[in-house]
Amino acid sequence: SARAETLKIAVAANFTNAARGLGAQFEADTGHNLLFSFGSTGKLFAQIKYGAPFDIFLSADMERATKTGNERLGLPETQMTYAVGRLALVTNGAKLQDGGEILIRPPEGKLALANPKLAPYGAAARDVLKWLGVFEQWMPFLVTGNSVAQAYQFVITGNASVGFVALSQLHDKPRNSYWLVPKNYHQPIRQDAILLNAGENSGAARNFMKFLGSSAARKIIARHGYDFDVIKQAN
Amino acid sequence: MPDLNIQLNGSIGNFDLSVDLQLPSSGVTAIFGPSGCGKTSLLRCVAGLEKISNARITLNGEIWQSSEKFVRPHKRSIGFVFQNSNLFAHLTVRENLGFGKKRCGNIQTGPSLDEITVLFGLEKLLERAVGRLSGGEKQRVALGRALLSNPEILLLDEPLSALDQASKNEIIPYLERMHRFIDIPILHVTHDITEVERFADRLVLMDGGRVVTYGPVIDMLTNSDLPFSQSQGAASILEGIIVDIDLDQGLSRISVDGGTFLVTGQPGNIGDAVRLRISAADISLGHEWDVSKISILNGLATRIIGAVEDDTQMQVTLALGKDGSGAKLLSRITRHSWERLGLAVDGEIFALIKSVALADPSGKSL
Amino acid sequence: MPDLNIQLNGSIGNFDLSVDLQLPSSGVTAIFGPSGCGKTSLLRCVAGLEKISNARITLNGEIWQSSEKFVRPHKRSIGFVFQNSNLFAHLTVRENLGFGKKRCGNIQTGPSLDEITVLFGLEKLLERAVGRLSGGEKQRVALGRALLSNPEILLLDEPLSALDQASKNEIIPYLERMHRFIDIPILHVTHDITEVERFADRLVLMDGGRVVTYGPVIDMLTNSDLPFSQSQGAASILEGIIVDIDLDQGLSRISVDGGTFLVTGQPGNIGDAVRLRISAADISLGHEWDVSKISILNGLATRIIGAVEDDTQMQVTLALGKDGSGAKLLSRITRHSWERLGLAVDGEIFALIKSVALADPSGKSL
Amino acid sequence: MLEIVFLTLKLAFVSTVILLIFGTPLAYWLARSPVWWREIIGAIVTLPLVLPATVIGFYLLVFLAPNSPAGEVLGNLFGHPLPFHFEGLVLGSVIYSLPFVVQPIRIAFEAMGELPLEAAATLRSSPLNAFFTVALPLARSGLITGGVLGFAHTIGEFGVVLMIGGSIPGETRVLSIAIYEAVENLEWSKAHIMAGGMLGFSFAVILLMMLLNKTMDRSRNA
Amino acid sequence: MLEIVFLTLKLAFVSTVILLIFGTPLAYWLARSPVWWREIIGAIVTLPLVLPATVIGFYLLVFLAPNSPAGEVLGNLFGHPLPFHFEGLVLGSVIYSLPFVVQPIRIAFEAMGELPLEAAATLRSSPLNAFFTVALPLARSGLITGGVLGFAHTIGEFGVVLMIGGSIPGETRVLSIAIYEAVENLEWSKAHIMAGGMLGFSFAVILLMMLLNKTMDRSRNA
Ligand SMILES: Nc1ncnc2c1ncn2[C@@H]1O[C@H](COP(=O)(O)OP(=O)(O)OP(=O)(O)O)[C@@H](O)[C@H]1O
Ligand SMILES: Nc1ncnc2c1ncn2[C@@H]1O[C@H](COP(=O)(O)OP(=O)(O)OP(=O)(O)O)[C@@H](O)[C@H]1O
Ligand SMILES: [Mg+2]
Ligand SMILES: [Mg+2]
Repeated sequence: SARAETLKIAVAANFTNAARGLGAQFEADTGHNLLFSFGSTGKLFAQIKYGAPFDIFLSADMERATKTGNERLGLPETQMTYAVGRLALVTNGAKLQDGGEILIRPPEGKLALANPKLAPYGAAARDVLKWLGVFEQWMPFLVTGNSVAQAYQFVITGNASVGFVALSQLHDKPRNSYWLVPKNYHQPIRQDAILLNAGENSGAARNFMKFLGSSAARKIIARHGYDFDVIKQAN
Repeated sequence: MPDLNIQLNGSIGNFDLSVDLQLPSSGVTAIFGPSGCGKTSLLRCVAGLEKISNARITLNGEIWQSSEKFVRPHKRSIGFVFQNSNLFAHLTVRENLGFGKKRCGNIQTGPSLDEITVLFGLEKLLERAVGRLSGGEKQRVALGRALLSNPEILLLDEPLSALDQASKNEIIPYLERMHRFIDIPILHVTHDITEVERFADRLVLMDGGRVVTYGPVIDMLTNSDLPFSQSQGAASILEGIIVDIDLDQGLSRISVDGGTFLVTGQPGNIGDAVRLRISAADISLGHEWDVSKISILNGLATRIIGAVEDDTQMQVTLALGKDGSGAKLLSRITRHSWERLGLAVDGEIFALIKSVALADPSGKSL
Repeated sequence: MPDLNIQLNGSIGNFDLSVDLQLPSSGVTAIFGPSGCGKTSLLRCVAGLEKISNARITLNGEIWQSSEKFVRPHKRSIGFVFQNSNLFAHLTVRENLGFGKKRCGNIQTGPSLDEITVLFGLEKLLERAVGRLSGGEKQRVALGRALLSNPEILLLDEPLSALDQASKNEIIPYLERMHRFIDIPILHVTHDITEVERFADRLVLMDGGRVVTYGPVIDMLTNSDLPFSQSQGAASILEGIIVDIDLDQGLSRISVDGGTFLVTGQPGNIGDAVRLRISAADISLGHEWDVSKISILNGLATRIIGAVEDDTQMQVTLALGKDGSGAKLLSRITRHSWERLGLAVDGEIFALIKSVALADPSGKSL
Repeated sequence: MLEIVFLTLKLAFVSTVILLIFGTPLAYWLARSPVWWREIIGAIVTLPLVLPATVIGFYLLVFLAPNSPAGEVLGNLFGHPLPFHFEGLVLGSVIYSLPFVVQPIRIAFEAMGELPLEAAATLRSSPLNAFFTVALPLARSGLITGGVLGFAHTIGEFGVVLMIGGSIPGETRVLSIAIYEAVENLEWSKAHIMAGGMLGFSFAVILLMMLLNKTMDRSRNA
Repeated sequence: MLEIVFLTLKLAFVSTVILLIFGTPLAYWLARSPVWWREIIGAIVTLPLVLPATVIGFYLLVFLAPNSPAGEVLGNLFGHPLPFHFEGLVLGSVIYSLPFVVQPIRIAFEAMGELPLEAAATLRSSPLNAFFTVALPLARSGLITGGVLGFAHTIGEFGVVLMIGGSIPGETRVLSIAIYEAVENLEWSKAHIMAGGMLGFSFAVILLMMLLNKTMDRSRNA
């Protein structure tokens, strides 16, 4: 298809930077034009349900993408995991001696995390605390943000002493300034994409879905702090 | 045919108003009565600003209010001067004056803005914000604004109360001329009986929301049943015609029913109808009158047709002419004099009145 | 020693005010002048509501304003009646009346709320919202509120302009009594010269922001340089003492400097000082006077001490007593009579005045 | 960037104008109507405030969805569904800012009282004419304050706008969303610049309006 | 749930009271001060509006952080840092709702004019006394409207509150955050219930205040 198309893509906020990287590459490759709308996954889902003109939905989790398919808002057969998020622990300056050791110690200051109900990173962070057996101990010290972004802001502004954030937020930070939480501490944070009804007949949209699974795209995605170890390939 | 009909029966808040007036569609009707008797309420009903349920108001056959109909205020051709001026705070004096003028259609019969400006001495105030006017200045602007709106009826709620005598003396004759030329009815609320005497044709006397009585000023003032004739300020009003003017002496001769008066000044031209106001306290009674011995220029033969004893004074009603067929006069003398002079009803007596006492305070008209 | 000092030199907006007054710390000072001449501005400066840069105001030695000092309005013991009432819209009549009373300390010398309520006829209005009062009712509440605040000086800006004569006749004598008992100075702006004549001790005549002249009312009214004596309403004020009362005839004899007057009514008790107002137009002149022939009870021997020709009238100044040493009287007669009677300055003549014309319109006091 | 600024200003101006056009008669009615349910309408106008902006946005989204009755009508009227279009943003902003515009104007109308309107009526000014020539000028302070509050709130609001607009570049992505996203995305220097510019510009506009109000003031001490 | 409702009401009441306590003198000053920079303050008060709520929240977070100068002072004052505590929510709500409270009150004070205060002064009422006994009652409409707007806006606001509060159950998790969460989390029936309850309650409160205002109204036609 030679004709340049404009695609509207709804993207989970945590994937903002990676999406921009992907978009630049895709636009350069194909000449199509991408319009990203960033937002929380819940908001994006509601918008899609009530008629938002998006062609593709890059969810921050698996459920909302599945739900999109189930409710016939998108094409279930196109659902794919485009990235797996990695959780990281940061502090507001204090050195992280030995990984999650700071979590075992008696709590000091606030622990920031994303709202477990709204953001998969929040749910994962809670898993970690439970896995370490310190959830009860930290309970009174938890502050939750809307999103991982807010959790990170709590820490950066010095209001929380430690916080769970997405690795993607730290991709330009030195490796020793955070603790990358081992994958087995929490359920995998699978981020699924799905082609929406509006994009069904768009060659560019199908192209982009294909591109999302390409190794070129994966390289970019990886560079922004995401993994690929459990990829459910769409057929 | 009475052309202004006002029938009101109802209440405003918990103030009961009960009015039934038939007035001619020209001339000045003074509305007089104690504070809180309903004068303002009456005007507001006529203007349509207050809507009493049971009311009928017609002007020149046009129904303004009836059981079926209520003409809204802006559809009534009224000029209203509020008791508190009620100028538009966001407009200058000029814009306030022009507000009604602009909206009264193309009719060019009314006074011009320039005329009103000069008459009311507003030349220097035209561009002023109305918040910076003195009390009297506000009142003058409000009156000017109403006059400029070319009304079919003027409703004036104490329009001159904040004005000095000199301003009043400028404005009253103008209103008088105006209502004679344009020939519209004027309802004029005032507390000043001299304004009534000088300026009104009819008088409505109100109390407690009702009309006590109403009629021609002349009859009302001399009617011994009404408080006016009983008061120390009682006066009679005579209507006469100028029959002679002595410019040199500055005296005019005015013929009334049953006699002739010499008054100072020149109240008009020969043949003009004028009004004489004679305070009862200004009329002395005497058995003889010699104009060479005393500065009293008027000594009229009268017959005593009534006398009411009021405490230690006598309120004497006189009729001009030896036969007592002429106009009526009120005189007020002490009982002491009444007795000493041996006066009695039906007796003849000279009514002695100074010419100067007959001059109009404005010095312009009578 | 003059106890109220008002020196003002400056401007309000672009209105220039230039006043220099020394007044005693008691008695009524009437402020008189055309609309917009600065009467309200003067009162506002005294109250401290307007702050003119170059001013000095002292009351009883206390400095209210000087180049170094400015006492804020609420620290000045004033009672101010605004020209527009200016009641508190959020309070009832009772609360308005009580507002000042509450704040004037524990001094119980002033009138009580009940007293004021009765005097001003406010009994039925006490619980009313002030937005629902008539114009005159508002003015009465405002005056009552000021009187209740127990002031050291009363500043009254046309406090009676919206009131009928009957209400005025109730209120003025009260103010008169009050200022005599409490002995505070009153500055009273009015356009009504009869109010001045009845009620004021001193008169300040203003025009264009300046004091034209000021002085005792009696002198001012008869001063032939001032407009009062020239006007048709000119009058003289005489001060006298009641020397005899004839209850039966209802006449009182009042002795003034150079003569005695018979007046109707009982203005007070024997020995009381009273004031007589005699309108110039009410004084006739005659070469003879026979009380048995005419109802004029007062014929006083006088000497003509001045005469001003005013158009076709003569403004004659008389002095009581054959030698012309007594109190002064103004008479206004036609030039015609002046000539016919062959009058001239320094001649002797009877001044003829009806007793009834000498009665006070209020019927209460002179 | 320029596009975003332009869109933002367009939204703010259009919304403010619409708010004033609809809010002023509503305020006038609220200030003067004698009907008993007047205060109920007054309370309803204020009510959108108590819901979080995104929630309002969500309900608007539901209400205006293409397959809803209202959505169908409005969609036909405008030729496209309102959500995710500029017109939808305007609608959302107007509903959410309405109380801030209506209430100050209402107070100004109430403070004015009946008297000026009575004077106008006696001078042959119809109620409509008096509304424009007397009531509006006398309520100027309220109108300007209402306009300023509506303008500022529309500029700053992002919850409703984000929900109903979807942050589509060039169509519904306004400055407040851009700043929000920049902050969320940790692009703080970008956020500072945008916030600073917005503050500076708005400050100038607001100050200008308020000074304008004062210089037009004739009625002090009236 | 009850805890959340209670916290929300506490926040709304406390904020409204504080807004009225600080906003009223500020409005009085803005309405009457003769200084030239008065309008600048007026504009600054309005300015927080033009920033998205979360952005305001973010800047407040920076400003109040325990290691910032202001944060240190306030932290010592209250015994703990303000963010993530109830007091922080109050501060954020107050700053963000201030213009809605100040402006209606200011208009009411301006409409009142100088005359009633002059009358009060001639009756020995000091400026402070006149403020309480004359100015406040006469500006009642403005105060109630300001209070209602402040109350409603505090209840509905969640951007600032979420940012500075951290949604801690029992401490800073208010109803608006809960509704927002429910909507985002697709728990729509839960959202409907909460939103409905909030609307109903607020409607009652607002209507009550407005009816109260009218029944206290003596000054119509004054
Ligand atoms: N704030 C102001 N700025 C400019 N001029 C003013 C201001 N206030 C009053 N004036 C003017 O000052 C003059 C004096 O006003 P003032 O109110 O003192 O008059 P007044 O003697 O009380 O008149 P009236 O008898 O009509 O009440 C008037 O011409 C008025 O227009
Ligand atoms: N809205 C209202 N509700 C109840 N009573 C009212 C209302 N308006 C006026 N009144 C009362 O009605 C009576 C008549 O008022 P109105 O203003 O007509 O008197 P007025 O004759 O003009 O008196 P004034 O000479 O003092 O102006 C007064 O006693 C007043 O208190
Ligand atoms: Mg009246
Ligand atoms: Mg004045």
